Amino acid sequence: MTKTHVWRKPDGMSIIFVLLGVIILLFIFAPLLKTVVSSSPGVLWNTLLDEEVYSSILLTIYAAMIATLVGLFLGVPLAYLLARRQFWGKRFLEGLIDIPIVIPHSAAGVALLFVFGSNFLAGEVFHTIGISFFNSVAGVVIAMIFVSIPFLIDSAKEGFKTVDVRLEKVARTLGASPWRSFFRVSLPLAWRSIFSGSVMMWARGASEFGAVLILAYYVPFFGHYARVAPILVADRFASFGLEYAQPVTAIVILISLIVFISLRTIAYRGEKA
Amino acid sequence: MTKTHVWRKPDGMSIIFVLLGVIILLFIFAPLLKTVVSSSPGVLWNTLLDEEVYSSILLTIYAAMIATLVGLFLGVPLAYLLARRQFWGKRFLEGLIDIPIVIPHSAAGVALLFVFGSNFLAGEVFHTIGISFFNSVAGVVIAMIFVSIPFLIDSAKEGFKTVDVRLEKVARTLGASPWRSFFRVSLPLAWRSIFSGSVMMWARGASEFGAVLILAYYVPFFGHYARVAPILVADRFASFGLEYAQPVTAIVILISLIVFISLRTIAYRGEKA
Amino acid sequence: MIAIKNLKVDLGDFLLQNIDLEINSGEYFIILGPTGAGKTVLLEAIAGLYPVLEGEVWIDGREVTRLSPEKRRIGIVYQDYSLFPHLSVEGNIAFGLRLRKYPKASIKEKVNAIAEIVGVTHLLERKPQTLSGGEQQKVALARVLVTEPEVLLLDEPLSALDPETKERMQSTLKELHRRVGVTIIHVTHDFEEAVALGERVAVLNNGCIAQVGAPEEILRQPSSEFVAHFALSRNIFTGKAEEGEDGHACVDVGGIKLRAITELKGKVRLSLRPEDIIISKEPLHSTARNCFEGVVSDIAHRGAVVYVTVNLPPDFICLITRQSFEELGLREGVKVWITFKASAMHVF
Amino acid sequence: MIAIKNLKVDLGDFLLQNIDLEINSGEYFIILGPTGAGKTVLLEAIAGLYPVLEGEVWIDGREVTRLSPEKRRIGIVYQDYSLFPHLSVEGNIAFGLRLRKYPKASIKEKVNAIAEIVGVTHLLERKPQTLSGGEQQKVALARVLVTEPEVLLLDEPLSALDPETKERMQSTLKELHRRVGVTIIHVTHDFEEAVALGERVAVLNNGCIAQVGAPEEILRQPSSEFVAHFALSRNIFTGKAEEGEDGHACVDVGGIKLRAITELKGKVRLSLRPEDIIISKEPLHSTARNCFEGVVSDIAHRGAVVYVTVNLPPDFICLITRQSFEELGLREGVKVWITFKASAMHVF
Repeated sequence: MTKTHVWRKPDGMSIIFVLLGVIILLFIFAPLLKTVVSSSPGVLWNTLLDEEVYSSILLTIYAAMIATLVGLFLGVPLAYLLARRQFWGKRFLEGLIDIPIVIPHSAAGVALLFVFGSNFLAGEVFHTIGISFFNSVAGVVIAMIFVSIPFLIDSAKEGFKTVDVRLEKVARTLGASPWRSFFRVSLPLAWRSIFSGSVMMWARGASEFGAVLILAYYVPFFGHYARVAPILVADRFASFGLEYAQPVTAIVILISLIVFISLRTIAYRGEKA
Repeated sequence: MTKTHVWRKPDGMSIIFVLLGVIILLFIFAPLLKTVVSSSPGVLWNTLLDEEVYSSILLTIYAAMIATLVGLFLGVPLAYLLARRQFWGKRFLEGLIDIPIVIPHSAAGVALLFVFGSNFLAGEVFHTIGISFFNSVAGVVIAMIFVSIPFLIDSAKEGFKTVDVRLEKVARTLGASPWRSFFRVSLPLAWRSIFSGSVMMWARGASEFGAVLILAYYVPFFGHYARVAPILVADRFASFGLEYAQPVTAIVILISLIVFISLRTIAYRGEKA
Repeated sequence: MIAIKNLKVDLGDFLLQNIDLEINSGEYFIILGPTGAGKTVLLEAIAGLYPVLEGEVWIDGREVTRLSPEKRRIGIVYQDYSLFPHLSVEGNIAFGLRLRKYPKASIKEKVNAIAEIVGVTHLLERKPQTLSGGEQQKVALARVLVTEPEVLLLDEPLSALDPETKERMQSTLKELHRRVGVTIIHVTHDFEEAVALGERVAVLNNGCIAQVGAPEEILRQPSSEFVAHFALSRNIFTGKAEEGEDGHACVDVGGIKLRAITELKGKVRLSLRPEDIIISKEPLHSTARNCFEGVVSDIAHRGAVVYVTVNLPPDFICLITRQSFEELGLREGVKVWITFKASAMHVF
Repeated sequence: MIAIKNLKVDLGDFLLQNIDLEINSGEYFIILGPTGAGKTVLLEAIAGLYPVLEGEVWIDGREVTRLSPEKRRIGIVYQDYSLFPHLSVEGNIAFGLRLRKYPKASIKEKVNAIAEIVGVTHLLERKPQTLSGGEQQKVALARVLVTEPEVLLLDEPLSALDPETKERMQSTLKELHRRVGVTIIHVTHDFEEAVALGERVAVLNNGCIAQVGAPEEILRQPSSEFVAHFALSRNIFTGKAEEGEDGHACVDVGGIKLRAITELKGKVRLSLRPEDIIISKEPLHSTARNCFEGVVSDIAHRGAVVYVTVNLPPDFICLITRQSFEELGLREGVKVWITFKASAMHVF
C-alpha cells in the first residue's frame, strides 16, 4: 500500500525555505561538480600518473595521517578532561581551543615558524634531535595539527560527555584502575565520536593550504621533492591559469570527497539515525 | 572557610592526561603568544597605520560581515529544515554540508572560479547585472561564504533542535502562521546558537586564505586596491621574510582574537555554564 | 459539533484507523487509552498539526481536514504545558491576542479577565520556568482560552501533577468547562480521571476505537475484554447529593441513600473501590457509615481473591479473600450485608 | 564493620556533615531520606568515588579515606543499574574477574555460579539494552557480587521498577543478603521499603543524620518532627507467623494473634495502614478476619480526619473521619473494638 497523505497546500514558508536551501546547496556543489566533470576520465587518469601530482597526493595523505595520530595521542586525553572535570575558566579554555579555526592560516604559519623555526626555541630543541620543521614533512605535519586539532578535540569531548560517568565509577569499584576504566569503558563507548572527529581532523589537515605554504612549501619526500595537494593546485593555477589547473583540482576534490564520505560512512555505520 | 579536600594522591592517569593537555595547549598558544609579544606596542601601532595594512584589515572585516549576512539569509532556513523535517537521505545531506571544510581551499577557489568566472554560467548571469567575481570584493565574499557557511548551518541546526517543536505547534493553534511562529517562537529561542554560529562563520571567513587567493587576490576597495589580511601576511612573508612579516602577523592575530573572544562572550553572556 | 469521519493516521509503527467520532458542542469528551495508543497524535490530527492519510474532520458543519491549524479555532494544551520560555506569563497569555493585532487596552483587559478566571493574576509578571506544575497548567489554559477556541484539546493534562494538585486541577477543569462552555476533548490513560470528568468516553486501543459511551455504560457494558480490564475494578454510581443528618452528605443513588463526605450538592457521581467493602452475614455497627442488605448476584473467582457482586439494587462489586468467601459460604442468591466507610467513597 | 567518622562532603548547594555511622558486618543497613538529601553522594563518598572534605571512613579496622575505589572492595549498584552497554550480560558479570586476570575456566565457573544465584543464567548472551528493568537489576547485582565485595552499596535499587517487580526484587535482595552474607548499605526514600528490608535505618535530612535505629524504633520513638512525618502513617509490628486454622496464617505480635495472608513462617514483620482499620463500640462479625478490643490511648486531630491510637497492646494507629470520631464519642481511656481485613495487612 502506498501512503497518500491528504493533500494540503504547502505553506509559503516551507516553499521559500526549501528554495533558499536549494540555493545554498547548489552554491556549494555546483562548483565542485562542474570542476569534477569538466575533464574526461582519460585526462584525469593521465593527470594522476603525473609524478608531481601523485607524489603530492601521497604526501598530503601521509602527513595528514601522521597529524591525526599525533592529534589522537595528545588531543583525546584533553578532550576527556574537558568532558569530565569541572574547573574555573573551563568555558574560556573550550573557546580558546577553537581559535586555530579562526586565525588566518597564513598568520598561523608565520606564528608556528616563530616557535618551530630552526633558530627559535622549540625549533632548536628539535633540531638537536635531528628534526627540522622548515620545508620538511615534519613542518607539514605541525601545520596540519595546528589548524585541524580543534575538530578532533571537540568531537571527542562530545563523545565522552555521552558516556555516563557512573559506568566509569562502577568500573572503578569493580577493581579497575583509572587507566583500565578509561581503556575498557570510556574509550570503547566514545569511539564513534572519536573516529568521526579523526576523520574531520584528517580531512581538514589534508585540505590545509596557508599554514603549510608558509612553513613547508616544498619538502623532501621519499627521495623527491613534493608539495601538498592544495599548494600544487594553487601553483598550477598561478603559473598556467584556470584551464591547466582544472584536472589536478578535479583529482584533489574527488579524492577528498571519496575518502571523507567513505570514512564518515564507516563512522556512522550501524548507528540509528 | 576554605574547602580543603582530604588529600589523596592524584592518580597517574590524571597527571599524564593533564601533561598531554598542557602540551597541546602550549602547542596552540605559544606560537600565537610569541608572535604577538615579539613586537613593541609602538611598532604594532605604526604597522596598523600603514595604509596597506589597515585597508586590508577593513576589507577583511567588511567582506566577512557581508558573507555572514548572506549566510544568515540563506543558511538559517536550511538549518531550520534540517532540524525539523525528516526525509530520505537527510543524514547524507548533513554530511555533504561539511564538505567545504574538508575541500582544499585552493581547490575550492578554482572550483568557484569555474562557475563564477566571467566567462562561465553563473558568472555571466551576474556579469549582466554588473557584478563580477574575479578580483572583486564580491569574489572575496563568495570565497568566504563557501568555506565558512557549514559552521553557521551546523550551529543554527543544533539551536533549532533544542526548541521543543510543541512550542511551535501551540503557536500555530493560537493563530500564528508558519512565518509568525518561526519569527516569534523558533528564532528567538534559537538565537544564541545562531549568533554563536554567525561568530564562527565570520571569524572563519575572515581567516580564509586559499580560496580568496585564487578568486580575488587583489581587489578594488573604496578607491584603493587591497588584499585580505591573510594574503597580506603571506605576501609580506614571501617578499620580505619572517622578521618583516611579524608585526602584521601579530596585528592580524590580535584582531582575530579580540573580535572572536568578545563576540563569543556576548553569545554566551547570561547562560549558565 | 465535531465530526471525525473514518480518520486514518500513520503512527510510524502502526496505524490509527477507522476513527469515527461525533462530539457535541459544549461536551466534555474523554479519549481513554493506554500509553502509546496514539492519543496525542489523534489530538494533533484533529488540530491539523499531524498529517492524516485518509478521512475527514468537520467542525460545526465545515470540513477542516485541509485547513491549516491557525485557521481551525482549536486550542491545545500539552502534557508539559509548553509555555513559551522567552515570554512572561502575561506575554504567554497575550500571545494569541497580539497575533490578532487587538488594541493594547483590549488585550490587557482580556488577559486580566482570563487570568482572574483561572486564578493566575498574581503570576502575570513571572517567567514560566519559575512556576509550579499546577500554575503552569493554569497559564497554559488561560493562554488558549483567551483566544476563545471552539474546541479545546487537552493532552494528559493531569498526569504530570502530584496527587493533591491533580485533584484541585480536576475541579478547576470542571469549573472552567461549566463557566466557559467550550467543547473539550481530553486525553488520558487514567480511568478514574475519565469517570470524574467525562460526559462521554471513547476507549482507544491499538489504533482503533474500542467503545464510545457514557462512563457508566463503559463500566457496566464493556464491549470487550480490553475495556472491561479498564473498568472492572470500580463501583461507580450517579446520584443526587443533599444535606444529611449531622451536617454530613447523603447521596441518593436510586433506592438507597449513601452517607458520604462531600461539599457538592445536586447531581454527583461517586466511586468506591471493591476492596473497601466488607461483606457480612449480619449488619455491622461501627465507624463505617454505610451498611446495607443485598443479594449476591454474581461471583467471579480470581486466584486468591473473589469478586462478589451484591445487588441492593444497584450492584456493588466487592473484593474479598477466598478464605472469607468460603467461611461465609457465599453463593448466588444468598442475602448478605455490605459495609463501607463514608470516607472510602469518592464523590465528584 | 564499617565506621564513618565525622564525614563532611560538599554537595554544591549544601554540605553533608557530621555523618557518624557504624555498620556491622553482614548487616542490612538502610539510609532513608527524601530526594536530594545527598544519599547518593554519601554512598559515593563511602566508595571513594566522591571527594570528602573532612572525616574518615574505616572498613574492618583499616582506614580507607585516602584509598582509591578499586582497592576498597566496596561494590555499588546504581538506580539505573549502569550496565556496560558495549558488553553482553556475560561480559558485564565477568568484568571484575577479567580485570583480576583470573584463569578463563575459573571466570566461566564463577559467572555461571552467580548467574544461577540471581537467576539470569538464560540471559548471559543478551545485550543489557534488551533486558527489562528487573533483569538489569539482577545482572547489576551479579556483576558486583561476583567480585565478592565486603560491602555492597545499593542506590535506590527498587525505585525504577514497577510495583510488581519491586516486590519480587525485595524478596530477591533479602534472599541474596541471607545467602551471600555481604554487608549491605541500601539507600531509599521509601519508608515502607526501609521497613521491609532494613535491620537498622539511618534517617538522613538536609545533609545530617536525624536518627539511627531499628525500623520499629524509628517508628515508635521518632526523634524529630521530620522523622515522625516519615513514620507516623504506618502500623508496623514484629511477630511470629505460624499455620493458623483453615490453612491461613496466624501472626503472634506479643499478646494478640493476627490473621494474615502469607506463606512466610517464623519471625516476620507486618504493616497495616491506619485508614484500613474500622473502630466500633461493639465487636463486628464480618468478612474482616481481625477484631480486637482495646483502649484509646492517644487522639491526634488532623483537619477533617483524626488519628486514634488504640492500645491492645500493642498500639494500633487508626485513621477515621471527624464525623465518625464525634459520633463514637471517643476520648482517651474509652474501650473500643478495632476491625481490619486479613488482606489489609502486609507481611514481610
